[in-house]
Amino acid sequence: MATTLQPPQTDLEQESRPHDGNGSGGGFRGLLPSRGDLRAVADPRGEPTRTGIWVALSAIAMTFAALTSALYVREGAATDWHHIQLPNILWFNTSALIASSIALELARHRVSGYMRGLELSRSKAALWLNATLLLGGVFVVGQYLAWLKLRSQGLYLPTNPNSSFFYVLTGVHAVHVLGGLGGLIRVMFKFHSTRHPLRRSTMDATSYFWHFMGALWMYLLFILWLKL
Amino acid sequence: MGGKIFAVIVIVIALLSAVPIINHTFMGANVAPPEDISTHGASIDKQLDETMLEAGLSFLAAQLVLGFFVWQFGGRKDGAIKNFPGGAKYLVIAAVLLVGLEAIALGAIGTKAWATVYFQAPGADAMPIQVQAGQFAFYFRYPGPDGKFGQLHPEKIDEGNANYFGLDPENDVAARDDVTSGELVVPVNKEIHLLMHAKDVGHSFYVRELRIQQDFVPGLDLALHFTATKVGKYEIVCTQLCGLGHYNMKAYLSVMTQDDFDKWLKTQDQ
Amino acid sequence: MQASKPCIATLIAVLSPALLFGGTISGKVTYTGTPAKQKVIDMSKEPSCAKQHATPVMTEGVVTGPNNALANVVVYISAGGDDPNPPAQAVTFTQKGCQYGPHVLAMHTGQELDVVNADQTSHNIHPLAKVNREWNKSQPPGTPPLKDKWDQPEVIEVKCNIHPWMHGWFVVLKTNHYSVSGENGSFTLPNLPPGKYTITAWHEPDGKQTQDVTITGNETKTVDFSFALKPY
Amino acid sequence: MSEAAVHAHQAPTSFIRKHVFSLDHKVIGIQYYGLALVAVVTGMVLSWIMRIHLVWPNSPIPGVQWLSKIGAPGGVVTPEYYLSLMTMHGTLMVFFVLTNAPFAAFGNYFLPIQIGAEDMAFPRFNMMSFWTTFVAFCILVSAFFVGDGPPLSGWTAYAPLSAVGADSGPGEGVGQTLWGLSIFVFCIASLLGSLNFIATTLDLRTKGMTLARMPICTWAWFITSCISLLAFAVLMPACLLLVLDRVAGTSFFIPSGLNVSDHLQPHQGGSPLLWQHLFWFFGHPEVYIAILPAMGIVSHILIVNMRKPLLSHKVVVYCMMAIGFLSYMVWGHHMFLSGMNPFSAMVFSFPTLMITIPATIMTLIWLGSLYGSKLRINAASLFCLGFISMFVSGGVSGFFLAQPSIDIYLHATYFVVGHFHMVMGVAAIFGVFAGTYFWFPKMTGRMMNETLGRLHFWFTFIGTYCIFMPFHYLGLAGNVRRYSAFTDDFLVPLVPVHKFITYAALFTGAVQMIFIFNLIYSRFKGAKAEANPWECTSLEWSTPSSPPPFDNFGGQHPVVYHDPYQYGVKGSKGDYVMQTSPEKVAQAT
Repeated sequence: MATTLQPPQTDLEQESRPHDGNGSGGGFRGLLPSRGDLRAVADPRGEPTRTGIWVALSAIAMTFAALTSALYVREGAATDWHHIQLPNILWFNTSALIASSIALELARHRVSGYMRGLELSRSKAALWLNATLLLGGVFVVGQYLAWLKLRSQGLYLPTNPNSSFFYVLTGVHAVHVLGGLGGLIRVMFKFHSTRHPLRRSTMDATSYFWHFMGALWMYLLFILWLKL
Repeated sequence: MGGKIFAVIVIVIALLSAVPIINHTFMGANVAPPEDISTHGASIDKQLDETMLEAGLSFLAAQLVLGFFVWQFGGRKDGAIKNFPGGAKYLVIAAVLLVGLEAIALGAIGTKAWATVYFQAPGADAMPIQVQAGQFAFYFRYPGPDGKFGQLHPEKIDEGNANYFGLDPENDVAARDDVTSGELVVPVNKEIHLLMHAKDVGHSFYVRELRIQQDFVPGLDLALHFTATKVGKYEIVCTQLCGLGHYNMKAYLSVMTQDDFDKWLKTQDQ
Repeated sequence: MQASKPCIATLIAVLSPALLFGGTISGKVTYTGTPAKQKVIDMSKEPSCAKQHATPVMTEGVVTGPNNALANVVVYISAGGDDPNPPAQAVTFTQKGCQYGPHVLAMHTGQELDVVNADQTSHNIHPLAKVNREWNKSQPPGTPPLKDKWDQPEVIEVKCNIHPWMHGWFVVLKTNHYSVSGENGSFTLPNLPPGKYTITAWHEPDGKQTQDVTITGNETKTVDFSFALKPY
Repeated sequence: MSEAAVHAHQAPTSFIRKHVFSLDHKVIGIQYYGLALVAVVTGMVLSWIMRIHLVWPNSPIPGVQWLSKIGAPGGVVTPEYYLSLMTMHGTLMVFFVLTNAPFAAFGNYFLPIQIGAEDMAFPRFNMMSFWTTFVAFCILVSAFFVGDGPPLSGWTAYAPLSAVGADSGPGEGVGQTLWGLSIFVFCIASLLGSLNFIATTLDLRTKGMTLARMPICTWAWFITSCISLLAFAVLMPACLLLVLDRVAGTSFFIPSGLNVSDHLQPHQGGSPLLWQHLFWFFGHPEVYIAILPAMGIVSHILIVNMRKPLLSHKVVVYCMMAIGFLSYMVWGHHMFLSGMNPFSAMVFSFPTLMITIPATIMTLIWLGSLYGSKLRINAASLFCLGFISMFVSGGVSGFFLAQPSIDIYLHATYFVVGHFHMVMGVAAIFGVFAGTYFWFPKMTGRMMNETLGRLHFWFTFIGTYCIFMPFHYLGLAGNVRRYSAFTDDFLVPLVPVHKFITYAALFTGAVQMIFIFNLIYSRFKGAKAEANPWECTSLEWSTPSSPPPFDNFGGQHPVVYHDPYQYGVKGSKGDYVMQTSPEKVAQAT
């Protein structure tokens, strides 16, 4: 346990030891599972990953806010704003992404249950994680198909501002989704590993990110439908 | 010791810097803003002088106080720590009141000066002249006898044959009598309505004596209006980085009497 | 007279026994119709150049001489007279008084090109090549000549970004048999070995005419070209 | 991420993991410092070439032809190469010096220690952010060696000049694309860094280290990271769009019908103002990303050397917050003359003038705190005083530029150049110097040479004033910036002033060698430093050794009992009480 560096001088009147102090003490101790039993793992207070994910999401939100304002300004300046027909597959992709979010929530429920010891087998949780991963993959592939559809209509990146913004917005979003998939794979790996225990915060952070990607996609879809 | 040296240096620097700036007469007239030859410039100059006074005083005050305190307390070993009388509270109040009021005042007066330039529409009898900025020269166009400007065709621009604007006299009658010049010639005391067009990249139109500066934005044709009140030859320079010849991008503004102007316009071949 | 230098170059370059008693093609380039009115160039932005010119400088889009002579026309052998090797010595392109000398400069592919800045101001040489590699270099006063060469035959428009009115042409050819018509519109292509030739006359920006000529032995053929010009 | 940390608290053994791809925030901080040092020397040499060229435009500068054959034939710098040098100078200085040195370098090293943490929250991200920055640096510098050389569109890269490609001039080809990529990568790095700073400050504070008990510089780094998180998140997509316009033929920033040196551009409908808005939305906060950490460092060091706390710790922190907040509402004051709706000029002018209020409050508090202090004069404190002087000088000129009406005359003149060099450049660099002299003993265990340090200060202080004060006179005369030669009639009489500036610049640059020598010399031969040479109370001086051990506190957790600045109080060790000391303090500040 933490100790002070200067041994308290007895001849001086002493402050009482602070009980507040919202820090974890910057310590990463006591996180390694005892005998590889994941149930022994507990997060300290103020787990950085929890904060970090919200900070990261705010930055991503800012990026897309910038792109949106760019869209509006560009449209204001435009004499060449031709509306484009959104590929229908986008609706399918959307449903896939929503489904994946739901699956992830179920997975998170199972995982936490397993870690709290309420549930003994990993398999159900793992199943839902796999489902999430699969649906996420379906979304990315679907987006790719949507791009192919546009290309087949002769709408390339430089064709007109609408197609430009379509590719840019969906592209940047897709990159983030791929990042989310990476996070999911990492979670599954840790869930099965004993050397690298899966921690609540990691599980939560990954799922917040994933849900945010879903919400962000809804927003983008609305913008695309409204503007392009 | 070091503290005293610092104090002296700061105070000397402050005086050396401030005096010439406050009355802008460093190295003769070269460094002062040149005489204003526009109808709106006076308000800008007034604004500049007021700001100069307030900024100069606060600059001096701060530097001198800094020097004085460092002289006083630098390297002090003995004696007790004293706190500034009144502590932070009064300083904050002072800063908010003084600077706040100063800022608001300047902002308010400045609005007037700004408004004289930008919020008045040009008069109906203002003389339209088009200026095109391109890498790396200004060219000016007068509508000619028919009072109509010819259409611009970027693809027809042929600088080697002095078709700087991309006119199409073959098919466009209005373009045939347009007068193109490399020099902005205007009659004195006549309001000029300057239509600004950028040929390639961003440029800017700056005449010190006119107290006028305005960017050219490609794809967005802006307009300016001014009245020159003094006959003479002045320099127009580009102040928006536009490429390798930026330093050399300039033209002359000649302000003439109405008669001279009419003569000049006749001599221009069309 | 602007064309004389390349002609001498040609002579030296293609000196070989066969040509000592070769044929010659000469003629005159004229125009019909009204040539475009040339405009006065306003150099006020570059005083150091402006003060070099006593009389106002005119654009050189169409330069004509007495009785409809048309200058700055490049007449060259476009078929039958290709030379594999460029002449040894370089052609020079001079910037003086913010003008190019010569206005039209013909040269052989791979021939050394010297660009000289004789002014007190920085110039910027920007050949708008499409087949060859386009380049854009500045040349401060007093710096050594820029050296370059062109690999592919092409008509290249040359401009100076710093002084937009400056305008010239590089005509890069596969042959050493070329001549640029002077004020009097005349040109000569000497030392032609016997054979069938296609003669092409080019006038800026894109006027082109060709005629076929057959040279048998040591004779002189006359070929005239006439360009129809429009006022606009 | 956190698992990395699980393993991070065992010190690495291999050289690579220790010194190159280290997860240790202290090593990473020093790496950032080294990168900034390389960048600042490069940028300084570039400015030398520019200054010499400006006053002797047509005379060869020895050695420059070696830098670029086309750019400087025979050593005579061509107009476009002058602009290339200027662009690289600006980009290097703003991004790789002013953003890295005061924020990333010192922040990385001292923020975790000052809050009693073992390391950053995400050590792996931390390492990534440095090496990404390094990649960005390499991409940028590579522009010197490809195609026609570096871009010439300035560090603001205004479209369409920066967007239409090689037609708009040499360097606008590959060079400009590399610039865009470099800045894009730099944004990613800064985002990772800021994320780390924020999470660390919020979550890794040790027992008793409440937000109110954080030292001012920790606050400054924290606020700065919040600013840069949002700022770079906007610049990143902007760079993406710019690069797409260049390489993919899109038209985000390029309008229709542009004829650039006889090439009709195949773009249509884009908006050049869009780039300016996106860029300056980042660009103005960037100014505070550079200056806020310096303010924090200076306040911290000043307090230590005054042996008394500031008149108000809280007010200073609030002022920094206010500045950070306002910095997002003023970007338009860079665009008064850019053809925005003239009404918006006033909308932007007002908050700009308002920013002077917190700035003035801070200045007054620094000055007021000097009163009645026992100011110790040493290299560190001298640079702090120099900072205040510079900050005032550069600040008041902001008063002029904040007003659109005066901006009509002064916009894009040397007045602006003088303004931002003083308030953003020199002031921030002074903060870095102060921090270096102050923290060197902690970072290396040795003291820097005091005599050389003072010499360095006197020369630098006088020199920088000689360089940048005259800029204001030139600006008042309407001397336009970014000119590679002064051919205009009204500029010719100003050349003597430029000569004076050039001499001053050469001198000031040369004396920086004293500093670099001092760094190297003291690193190996400097006097051994005691545990707490400045008698400073904050946590970085409670570490068991200098430099601190891998986990900063030797496997223990410090516990904080006090506000950071307990000076001028009766303590067991003289006139101060360590934050970690449990003894009771009579009057708390």
